[in-house]
Amino acid sequence: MLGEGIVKGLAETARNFLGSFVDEERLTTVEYPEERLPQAEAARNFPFLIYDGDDAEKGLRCVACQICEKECPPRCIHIEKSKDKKPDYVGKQQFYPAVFDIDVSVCMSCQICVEVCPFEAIRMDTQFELSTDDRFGGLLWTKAELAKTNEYYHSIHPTEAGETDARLDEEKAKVAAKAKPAEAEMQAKA
Amino acid sequence: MTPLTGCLLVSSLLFAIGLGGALTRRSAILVLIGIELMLNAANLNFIAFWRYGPHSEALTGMLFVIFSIAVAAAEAAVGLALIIAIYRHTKTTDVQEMDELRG
Amino acid sequence: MTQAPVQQLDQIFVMLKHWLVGYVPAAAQPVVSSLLSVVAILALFPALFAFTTVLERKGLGRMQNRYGPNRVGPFGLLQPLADGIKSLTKEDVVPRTADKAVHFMAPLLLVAASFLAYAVLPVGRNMAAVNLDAGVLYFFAVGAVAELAVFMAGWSSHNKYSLLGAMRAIAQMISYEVPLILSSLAVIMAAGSLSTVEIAGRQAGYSGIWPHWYVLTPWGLAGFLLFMIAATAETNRSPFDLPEGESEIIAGYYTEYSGFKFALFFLGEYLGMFAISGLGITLFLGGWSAPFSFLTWIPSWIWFFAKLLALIAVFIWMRGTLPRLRMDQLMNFAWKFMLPMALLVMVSAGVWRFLPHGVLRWIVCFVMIAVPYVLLGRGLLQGKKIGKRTYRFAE
Amino acid sequence: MSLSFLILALLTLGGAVAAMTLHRLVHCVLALTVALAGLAGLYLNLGAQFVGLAQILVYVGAVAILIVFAVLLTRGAEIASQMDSSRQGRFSALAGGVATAAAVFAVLAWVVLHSPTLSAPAATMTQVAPQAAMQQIGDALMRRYVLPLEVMGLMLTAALIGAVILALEEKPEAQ
Repeated sequence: MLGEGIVKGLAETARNFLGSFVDEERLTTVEYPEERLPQAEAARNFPFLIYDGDDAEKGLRCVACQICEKECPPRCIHIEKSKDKKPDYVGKQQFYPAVFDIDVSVCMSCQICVEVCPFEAIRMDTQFELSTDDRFGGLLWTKAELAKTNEYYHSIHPTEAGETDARLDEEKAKVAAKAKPAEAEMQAKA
Repeated sequence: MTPLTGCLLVSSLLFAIGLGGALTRRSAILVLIGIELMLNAANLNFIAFWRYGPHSEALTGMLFVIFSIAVAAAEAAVGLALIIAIYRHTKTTDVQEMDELRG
Repeated sequence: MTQAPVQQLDQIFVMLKHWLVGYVPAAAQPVVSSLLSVVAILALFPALFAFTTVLERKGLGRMQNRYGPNRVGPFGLLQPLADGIKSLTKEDVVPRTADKAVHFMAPLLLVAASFLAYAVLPVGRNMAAVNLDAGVLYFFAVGAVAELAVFMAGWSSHNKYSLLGAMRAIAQMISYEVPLILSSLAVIMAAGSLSTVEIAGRQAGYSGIWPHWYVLTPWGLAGFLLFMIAATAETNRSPFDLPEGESEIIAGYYTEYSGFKFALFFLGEYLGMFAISGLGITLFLGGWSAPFSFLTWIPSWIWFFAKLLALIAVFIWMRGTLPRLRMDQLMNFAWKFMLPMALLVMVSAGVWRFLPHGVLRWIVCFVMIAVPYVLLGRGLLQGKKIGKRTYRFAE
Repeated sequence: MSLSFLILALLTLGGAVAAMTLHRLVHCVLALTVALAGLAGLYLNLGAQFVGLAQILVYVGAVAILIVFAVLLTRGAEIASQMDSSRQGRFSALAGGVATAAAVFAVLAWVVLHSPTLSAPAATMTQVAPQAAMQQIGDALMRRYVLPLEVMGLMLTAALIGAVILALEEKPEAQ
């Protein structure tokens, strides 16, 4: 009969309306600033730089190879290589970035910089509440703002950080293994 | 000037405006608007005479206006339908262009 | 003894007005008296509008299993204030090619016409601003001006979506005005008067505990439903919101309006909804009279506004439930269903009037409406227009 | 001649003049609406409540909208002034039309001002507004004028059908 569907629909909405008062489970809204949903582990937003140890300047893994700068599709990364060198995580002398800027207003969160980085130095952050009233300076992040500890990396992406650390340890072990026979030879020669 | 004279003067001026418009404007729709104005001028006369004349309890003037409004509505509907039908053929509403029957 | 204070409470606003008018010289009294009524209308109904916007957003939210606005003030009740400040401080953009004067006048005309309609609504016993002899006619005449305002808005914006919206709005309003007026004509016939005050007064009696509302007759119920459907279309409310269908033509005739003019359109639309609900209450739901004879001690104006809020809730409920119609469905529904049913309701009201009291006239009137309804509904559903939907895909 | 009458008369006449002289057709229609609304005000001022409201309902609500629709459906002829200036002899036609209208007005005004009945002392005229309750109008329509009413209904039906058939799109298969 004409109008049957309308009555059914009205009953459905009425049930939803009344149900939302009786059954709090129905309300799917998470009232954001007070409560928040847990983020997925693979969540990503903008890149940051990892450093080992306590000193951001000394422990920065980045060697200013500028691959990410070249690969970045929107070209939001700006790197200036240092004149001098400092030892990296395996003790080899490397350049380091004197300037490392990311313009997050341009960044499109594509994660290509992370994928191309051979030194596991750049990773994606999960921080998303980044609003600022300064749309030029406030969104241009310098090296100091970008540098974050490895522990922080572990706290936001535990699985991925674990894998990265395992890889780094492996490399370190390889270097050490290479160094050992050399040392032994040296000793033998001596 | 009595109120009745005032009404009648307004009405005749309205009639003259409608007539002048209907004669000078060349859009068929504007001609129709002019005709509507003339019709309404006549209606005003009826109401004025009903108001100030004798035998107002018979409501003759008022009922005439009621019928006249109904006729005007029908006239507008048919007139505009005619204009649209003509426009569909000639792509114009200029009354001067509608001269197909001129020998 | 208890009767007196109850009556005083019922007439409290009337007495207040008399008391205030008593302070001005006799020559100015009619002017002051009508000014007071106007001020009351101008203050009350926009406030109701503000309240309704929150109510609507919260109600719709609950129907969709979410909260709705709850941040500004307690329970989000100050939301309209925030909205008002927002729309007042926004830039007023007028398109360069717009017809400036008409563009400016359209929202004003719409709001003015919507306000004028309240003059004849009796919001309580002895509480109509004017008791016009042709009150219902006045109401519809003023409503007709709103159509023109909508056209002016759509045409002057010089925007294809605005014009489309205006054309749709006018076509829809004209089509649905026919069943709207025809269904109220049944009540006018039954009451024997065009005066809203008189019609409300006619329904104030009681048989046993039941009131003499016209909605409590078979033709009255059908007429009321037809009236409310037509009223929904007349005020461009969902599911008849084609003139402003966001997903199709942006905002229809007020696409090119911003800032406070946009708010005025919003105000006009809601005022129109309240006014036509008020007329529906006056015509079918007994105006200010109580639904049961033992509830008459509650002041009449409380009853009117309770009914008004209930009808607004129904409007919100429908908006939360029904999807928008297609243009051809809209027109088919108006001319192939609403119009014949409205005519039948009129005939049925006449039959009701001349049959003797008793079960017989209930049965006759009910059959007169129910049978054509079922047949008409079946015919419409079997037709290809509202049939089961078939999908065609590009090969 | 009260102030309200003067204002309404000016509104009506101003609207009428604007309707007949403006360039854009839609403006003409809006001006016509003003004139018709002013006329409705005059009816109300003269005490004809039902007619005044019916005037608004029918003219503003229906006829004006109908004309607007016709204007929009014949959009090729949007600017009326272009049409008026496209031909020679326009001035003489304009002058002729205005002269005819002025002559008609002169005659009518002369008649109005010199009619012996109208210039009779005001005492013979009804000074109290006559009562026209809705009940009376309804009675008159249903008793004395029932035949015209029926004819009117028939005519409106005929006009409805006629307008629909006239404006109906002609189907190519029909040929």
